[in-house]
Amino acid sequence: MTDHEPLTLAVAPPQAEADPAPPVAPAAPKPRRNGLAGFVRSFVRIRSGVAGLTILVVFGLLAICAPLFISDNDLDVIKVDGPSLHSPTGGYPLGTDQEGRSILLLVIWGARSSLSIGLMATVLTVVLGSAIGLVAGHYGGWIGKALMHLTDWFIALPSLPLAISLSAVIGQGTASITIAIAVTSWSSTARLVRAQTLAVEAKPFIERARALGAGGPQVMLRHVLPNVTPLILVSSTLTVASAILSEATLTFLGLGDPTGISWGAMLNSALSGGAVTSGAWWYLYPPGIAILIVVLGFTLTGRAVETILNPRSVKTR
Amino acid sequence: MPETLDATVTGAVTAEPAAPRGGRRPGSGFARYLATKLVAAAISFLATLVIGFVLFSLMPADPVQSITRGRPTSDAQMAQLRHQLGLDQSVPERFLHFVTDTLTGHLGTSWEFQQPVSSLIGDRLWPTLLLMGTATAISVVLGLWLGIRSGWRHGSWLDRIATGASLTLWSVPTFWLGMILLITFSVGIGPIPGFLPAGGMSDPAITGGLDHVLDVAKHLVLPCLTMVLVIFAQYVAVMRSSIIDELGSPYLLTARAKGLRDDDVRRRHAVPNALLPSVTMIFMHVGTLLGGAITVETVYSWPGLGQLSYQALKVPDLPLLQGTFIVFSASVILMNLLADVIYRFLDPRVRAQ
Amino acid sequence: MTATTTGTVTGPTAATAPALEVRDLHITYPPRAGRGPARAVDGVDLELGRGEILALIGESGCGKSTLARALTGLVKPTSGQVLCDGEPLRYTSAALKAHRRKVQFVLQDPGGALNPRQNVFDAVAEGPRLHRMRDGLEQRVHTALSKAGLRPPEQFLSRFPHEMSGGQQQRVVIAGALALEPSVIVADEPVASLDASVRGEILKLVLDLRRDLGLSSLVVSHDLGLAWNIADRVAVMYLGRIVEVGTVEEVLLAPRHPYTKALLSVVSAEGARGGRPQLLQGEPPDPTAVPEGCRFHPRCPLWAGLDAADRAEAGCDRRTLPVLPAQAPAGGQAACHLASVS
Amino acid sequence: EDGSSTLRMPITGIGIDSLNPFLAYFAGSLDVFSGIYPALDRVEQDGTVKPYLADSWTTSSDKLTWTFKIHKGLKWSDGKPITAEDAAWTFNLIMTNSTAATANGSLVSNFASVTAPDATTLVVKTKKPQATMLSVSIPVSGIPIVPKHIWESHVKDLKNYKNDSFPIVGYGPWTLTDYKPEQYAKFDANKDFLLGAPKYDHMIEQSFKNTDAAVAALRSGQLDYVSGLNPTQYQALKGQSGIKAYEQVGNRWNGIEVNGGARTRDGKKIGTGHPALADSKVREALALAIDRATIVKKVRDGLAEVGGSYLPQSLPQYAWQPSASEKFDYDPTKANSVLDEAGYKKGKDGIRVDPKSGRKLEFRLGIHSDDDADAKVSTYLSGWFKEIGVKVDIQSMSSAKLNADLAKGDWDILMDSWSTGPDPTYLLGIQTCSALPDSKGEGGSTDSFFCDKDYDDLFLRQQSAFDDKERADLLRQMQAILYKANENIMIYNASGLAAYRTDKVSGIVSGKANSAGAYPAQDSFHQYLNAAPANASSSSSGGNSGTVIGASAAVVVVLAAGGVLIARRRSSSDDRE
Amino acid sequence: MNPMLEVKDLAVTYRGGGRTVPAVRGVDLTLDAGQTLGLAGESGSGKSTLAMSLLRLLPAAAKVTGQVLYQGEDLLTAKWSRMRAVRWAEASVVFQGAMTALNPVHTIGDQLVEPILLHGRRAGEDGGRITDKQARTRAAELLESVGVPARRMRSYPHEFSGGQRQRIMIAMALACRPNLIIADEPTTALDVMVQAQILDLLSDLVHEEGIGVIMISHDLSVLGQMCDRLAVMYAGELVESGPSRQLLDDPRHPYTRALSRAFPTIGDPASRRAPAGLPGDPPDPAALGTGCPFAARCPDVHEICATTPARLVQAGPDRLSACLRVLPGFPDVATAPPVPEPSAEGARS
Ligand SMILES: Nc1ncnc2c1ncn2[C@@H]1O[C@H](COP(=O)(O)OP(=O)(O)OP(=O)(O)O)[C@@H](O)[C@H]1O
Ligand SMILES: Nc1ncnc2c1ncn2[C@@H]1O[C@H](COP(=O)(O)OP(=O)(O)OP(=O)(O)O)[C@@H](O)[C@H]1O
Ligand SMILES: [Mg+2]
Ligand SMILES: [Mg+2]
Repeated sequence: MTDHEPLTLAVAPPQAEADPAPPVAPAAPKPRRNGLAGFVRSFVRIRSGVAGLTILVVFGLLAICAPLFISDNDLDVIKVDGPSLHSPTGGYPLGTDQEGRSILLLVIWGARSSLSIGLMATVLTVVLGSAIGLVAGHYGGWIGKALMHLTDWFIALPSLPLAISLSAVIGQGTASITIAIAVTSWSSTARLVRAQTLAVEAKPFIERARALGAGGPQVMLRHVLPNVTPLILVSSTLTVASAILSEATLTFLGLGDPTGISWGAMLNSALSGGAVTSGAWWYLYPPGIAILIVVLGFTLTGRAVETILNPRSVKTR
Repeated sequence: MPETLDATVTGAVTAEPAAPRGGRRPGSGFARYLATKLVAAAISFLATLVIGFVLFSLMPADPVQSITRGRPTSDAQMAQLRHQLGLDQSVPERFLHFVTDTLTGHLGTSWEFQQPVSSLIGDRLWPTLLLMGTATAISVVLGLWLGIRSGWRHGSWLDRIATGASLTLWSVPTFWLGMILLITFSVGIGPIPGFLPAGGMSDPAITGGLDHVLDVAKHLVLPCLTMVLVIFAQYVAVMRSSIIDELGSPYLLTARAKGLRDDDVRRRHAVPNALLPSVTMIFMHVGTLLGGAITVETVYSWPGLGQLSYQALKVPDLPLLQGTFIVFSASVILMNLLADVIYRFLDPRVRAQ
Repeated sequence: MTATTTGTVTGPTAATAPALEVRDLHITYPPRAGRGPARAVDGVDLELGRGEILALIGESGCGKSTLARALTGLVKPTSGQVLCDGEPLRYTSAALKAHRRKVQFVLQDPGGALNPRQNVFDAVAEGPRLHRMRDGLEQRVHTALSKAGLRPPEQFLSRFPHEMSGGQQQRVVIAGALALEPSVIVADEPVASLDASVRGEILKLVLDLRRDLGLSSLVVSHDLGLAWNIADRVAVMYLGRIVEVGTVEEVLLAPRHPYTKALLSVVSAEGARGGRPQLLQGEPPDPTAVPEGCRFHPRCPLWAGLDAADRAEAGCDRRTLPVLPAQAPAGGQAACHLASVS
Repeated sequence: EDGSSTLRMPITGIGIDSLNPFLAYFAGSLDVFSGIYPALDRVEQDGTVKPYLADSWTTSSDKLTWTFKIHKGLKWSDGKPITAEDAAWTFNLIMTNSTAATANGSLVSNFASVTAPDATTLVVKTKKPQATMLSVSIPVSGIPIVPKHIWESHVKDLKNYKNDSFPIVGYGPWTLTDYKPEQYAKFDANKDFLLGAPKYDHMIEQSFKNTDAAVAALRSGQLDYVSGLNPTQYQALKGQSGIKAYEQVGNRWNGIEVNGGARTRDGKKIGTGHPALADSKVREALALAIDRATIVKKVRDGLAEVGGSYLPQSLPQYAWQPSASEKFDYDPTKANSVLDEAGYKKGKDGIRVDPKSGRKLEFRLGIHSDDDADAKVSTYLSGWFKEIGVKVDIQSMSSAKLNADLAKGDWDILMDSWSTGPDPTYLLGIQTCSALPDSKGEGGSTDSFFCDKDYDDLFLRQQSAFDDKERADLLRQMQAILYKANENIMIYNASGLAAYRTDKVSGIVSGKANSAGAYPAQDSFHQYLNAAPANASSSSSGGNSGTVIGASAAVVVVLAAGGVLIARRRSSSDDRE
Repeated sequence: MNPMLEVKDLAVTYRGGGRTVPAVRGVDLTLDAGQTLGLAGESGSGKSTLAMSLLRLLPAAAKVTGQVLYQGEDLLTAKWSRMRAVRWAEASVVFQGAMTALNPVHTIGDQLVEPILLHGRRAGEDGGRITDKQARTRAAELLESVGVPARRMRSYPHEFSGGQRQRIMIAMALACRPNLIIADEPTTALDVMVQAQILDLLSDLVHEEGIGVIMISHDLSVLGQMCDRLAVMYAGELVESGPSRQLLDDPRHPYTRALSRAFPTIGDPASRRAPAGLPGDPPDPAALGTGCPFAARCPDVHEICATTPARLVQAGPDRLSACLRVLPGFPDVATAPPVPEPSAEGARS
């Protein structure tokens, strides 16, 4: 969460409004090598990106297909009959939890909620952040100013405490965690989009569009948005990464759905159940490593996409 | 007047690079700049007070129930407690008290601890500052150093290792890393015994000067390590990309053409420029760290603010929560302010507003 | 209407009102960053006749672009009027939109003027789409592209800006303007960012458009050679004012204003082959601090050469010059107290 | 400090909220007070009352006047004598000052007056006979007696008084010499203690925010004793040499509460409880559907007793067990048939429908978000209830929200757990009708809106039952009523789990283990008093290894600096760009 | 007598992003001390690449072959330490964009002093290391000499106008009294009048001090004002060179002709209402065929141009041109006499 601010894309100095230099690397002529095909070709050349995407595809498939090979009988505590907190064996490649459920199956099932919360939170964040950033950047005047101040102010709110308080207010559970994550993280997306919008709006082609007779909404939708979209895309992959981490953190702190199966919840019950003391490493490592890998997957993918879309900034982070 | 015109004019303003004119010293207009920033910070702070209050008022809480649970308590006692906590006041009344109290430095009385929130926060502030300060200092130094090195030679093995390591560490949930480190170094794995303390800030049995300092240092190792591992990645990333941004700058070519050695080009020319955005980023980030210590402090029983606020949440102890929330927000706002000021101080290009 | 057009002009010149006209135009930008308000355009009367090519020449920062933007309705004048076909321009969305169909703007940097995410077809079709001219859109785009010299058009339709050279990009921008079938084109430094070898081709296009479509053009530039290349009339601008205006031959071959003279001496091959150019000292002037009297006097070589008595008599540092009228008499006109002295 | 012995343990529970005994609520604070402030008497594990400050006591024939004889010659830690006046002053303060009553007001609510006619005599007059007088001032759960001469001057700002000038003037086995919030509390032994000197010279309670860290510290020798273990930790420590992990009979019940009809004291219905739960048949079916043994096995790893009576087995003198015929054992078939007979038909989706209200048997099940056991147990419950055609929607909430909902009656089923000290009056009291909220729906301390005339009669009678056997009998009858009502369905009584280092400490555990191997519930006052160093070899190694760490850190820094320098050198000799 | 700078068969290839760009393809040049050489050509023709390769300032992605002989010493194979000693002390650079070529966070005084201190031995007259104070004094002198008041030593680059910055850049280039200045489009992006001022200043200074200059521009008229000799580049090769006057008045290569016509002579009726341009687009350096690279745009292209490589040949006294038409036997190129060694192009005028 807070110590996991999303890895920022562009190093934007603080006062974007009165900056001597344009805050974000302008979307300089991009080598859009023949659209999608070219994009794919560039992407496969970046090894870390391919690795990241592979991770995502594997986890995505596992999450989607999980119901095909995991049944209620494997997860419902009153139906399973495995040994309690047993170290890995043939039947249970990653051992079992206190209730005798297979950790492997739990990790796979946990991917469903961890990924879906991460994605949902990201969608919310990105939609909210982009809309506000776009409007704040496009309209000068008091609307823009007000939105900008709102954004800056939200950035100044301590996100983890705020998220904790929010989910306590809204009530516990996945929905509230999702909302809490979105509410605390839209502001950085908004700031990014706003800066980029300003950069794009300063371009001559915007003036040309106006000279051709375009109004505000047309400029925004036809010119600004398409030019800001790649950045939004990149930033959203990184947002997913931090949203997944946030989800784990909040759930770990006991704000999630304690009866649900997610990686954060698994770690929560592993830790509160004394897995550390009893040396039940098979309970502790898999969910943590799963988080690590998926977050890494999103980050690597995001970086690769960014490298392609904005080759000037080989910001490999 | 149609908005298109308006927008065009302002658009042109932003588009136009600063027309250099006259020898404006960076100091001039500073007072005004500072004043506007201070006002903005103050407004943010007030807004934070409001949001904090509203948010926490919305929280479903009958603290009396929670506090007295499990203890023989009569109705009268509960009513007394409610009165004592100010729960019998109306919301506007409470808000008024809250704002005036906050502005006069009183943060109210904790429901749970029956003590002034400010003194509770004061008690916990230093441990948090110690932890955060040490961790930030180490991560900044390490992160900047690595970031500069790997950005300057991006694609080199050092860069790949640094980037890979920092990305991986960034992807690790802090609390999990904390537990893993705790198991490894405190509980011990296999035949190797743990040798670092499992929690707390000092061993109360050890007293006296140097021993105590060393003992605190020893307790600091694990939480600090955890924080450093997770946060230094961001500094590496920021610094690295700033350096890379600067790499193509013509002034570096000038420096090279002057016959400067590579090291000097980096040190004297690239780094000062690349530091500008990084420093402000780091300041802003440090502000958020205070509130982010919750997990580490929880895992390592570090007697700091993060833990205090987490504990307050469980009751929930609204005055205390509000208090910590205010402190966290204030730290971010303060750091942002500092970042603004320092940025202006560092970058001669920043114009008077 | 006195804009004399020479024999090569084939376009219609019979209409009574000029295609585009500004009257006593003032544009002041709001103050910013510790500086006062910028009087970018400070009293300009100018007209662009039908089928005329007018070159607006001046140093950086003298207000050329601002004037050009005002003509297309992109900037609202602080005072004064912009007239199109004799009608004052009103600043309502609808009126502006209608105006922009008639008066099209071509920007300096063709690379930047094209949205990197739009292909040629979309870039050219944008104008017609905005003006809801959907019928025969494709045909319209094809025609515009061929008129702009991108032939055959099909070959270019699906290209993106980065896949074209600067010259081609500028042609696409021009095609985008032509697609609206305007009667006037205002081009702000249309060749400044192009390679020397490509310049001529674009300038030719401007001449061709006048010949074939009767388009009037206002071409903004800092290059007097460009005026010689294509323009009928030339207006020299200094610090928000027109300081000299007349036909190209009048102004360039017999300049009256010391500023025009200095400009002529430093640009183009003249300076390269001739002797020492007449250098003006100091930086380009600052519209936030317009000098008293004649705004050129602090840099004026004539003024500098005068002794105190002559100065007192000439009064360049005191006496304000009147705004040059839009209708310049034959032989051109210069705003200079000392014009007769030279 | 050399040669002195120190007993080290974690601070109990979630910590110390305040050192002011009039205000503090947390178990950690009560623990501290029991060590540093005296009480009138004390209760041993077996429930027997023994003298402490008071050597003896007598009751008047109308049972309204109690006379305590205070031990002569005792001195506060600052040398001032301890007299009956100190006790009288303390009680009077609580009775008259509402701030002072914050923590313990209810214990003296029946007191009419307290006086100290002379230095060794304390006279307490009650409004009504009070059988529980001897648990009013006992260590840990009773009222600590404070030195009047110290506290007199703090009455005015009692609310803000932190009581933090060390060493704190008091009397007990220990003297509090230092305290850092959230860090530690340090004690010195009182070698002249009335009940025998502690065997240790010092005691340190240290704050640990999670038991895993505390367990790690126990293992590495930083702590001598840890309590509040969870079953996994217990099992892990059990096999370890040098450590003794033990089980003690739990004084806490875990179960569910069922909203059988929330109402005010004057009978007005409040809240949003499901109407079907007012039907005792439904509640009976729920009770029958819970497989308590499985939960004990799976959730508590067998370290609990199957729940039954309302009072836990740690109070054997009062505990009650249902007879075989009364017992609601796990029997899903029976549960189903109970519901079938009562007319609750299963719908297409397998969920039963309440014939009266037409609503499905879908209940909210509120659980404590911070309680790991709640989450686990609730998933089992949800599974079993489904088998009898009852659906539950598990809602995880903060304790605060849960309690707030509870008070308003906005709930169907809640998971809950209660513990009790040696005197169960309060725990039983929350089930009386007078604990219901007032007519405005406010106040009240009810737990499940249980209200029963017979129960209330019994409750009144036991309050003035001075005969232990008679009182125990009354209490058992009350528990039987509660059991049948099924509004508080007990699931298990978790054993208390703790461990100590046998190589460092002995005497922590007293009493005999029962047949299941569980010791009687331990009480911290006696535990810390009885604890003794196991042998003389215990020494602190902290300072030593601190230096080692410091030294190695220095080495690392030097090495790193060297490495940087070398890298420098190399890069400068290589002058490529 | 050895020329001060002799470039032999210099080729630069950029690699990266999966393609290789031959930016400079076999260029020979000579420059005598005190001479000014203008290098013209359109954007992307390799002018900057050529200039930067002389001091090995190109990024690592650029592969440089050939020889750069500075006073007989091959700089391309010299040790880096030697290279650094040559830089600025012997040859300094005025960059394309002075706006960004100055470090924004250091005062211009510091930036001026830096090379003076670095190459102190040369700058200090008495042969000893020069002191900080001496360096500052020299920097102040330099500033004054380019018309920037010395009191502004402590100002930052952004506080100057574009013209002033370019002047400062020139002062900096003169700091160590170099023998050679490479000026890469020193006046592009400046206003006409300022441009004239700068060129004036620069030519005064180099003539005073007898410094050799390589000046790059895409504007032939600018070069004509400044330079003794001109060389024109097209697609990474030299296509014509010769004394500037002759080259401007009588171009021997159709590309040069097109370039010089792009800047009309005011008053010349031939160019009135007749802008001259060159149809077609600049070639892609990564996709060049065997023939003359200009063939595709050449107004008098001949069929053999597409297949026969065009090399620089003598095209009059002291002049070289890479147009096949200047060959005596054209169009029978195959039978033409062997092409004279381009290095025979004596730079003596
Ligand atoms: N949006 C604006 N706000 C404030 N001042 C402006 C704005 N746009 C231009 N100016 C100022 O107005 C003056 C005239 O600007 P304009 O762009 O019209 O000049 P120009 O002659 O086109 O110059 P150039 O040749 O550099 O394009 C300049 O000094 C400029 O700094
Ligand atoms: N770092 C680089 N990597 C790859 N290709 C490059 C690089 N720098 C330049 N090029 C290519 O090399 C060719 C020559 O570039 P160069 O900068 O030398 O041209 P130029 O003549 O200076 O042009 P301009 O007038 O625009 O400055 C161009 O095609 C350019 O795209
Ligand atoms: Mg302009
Ligand atoms: Mg170049």
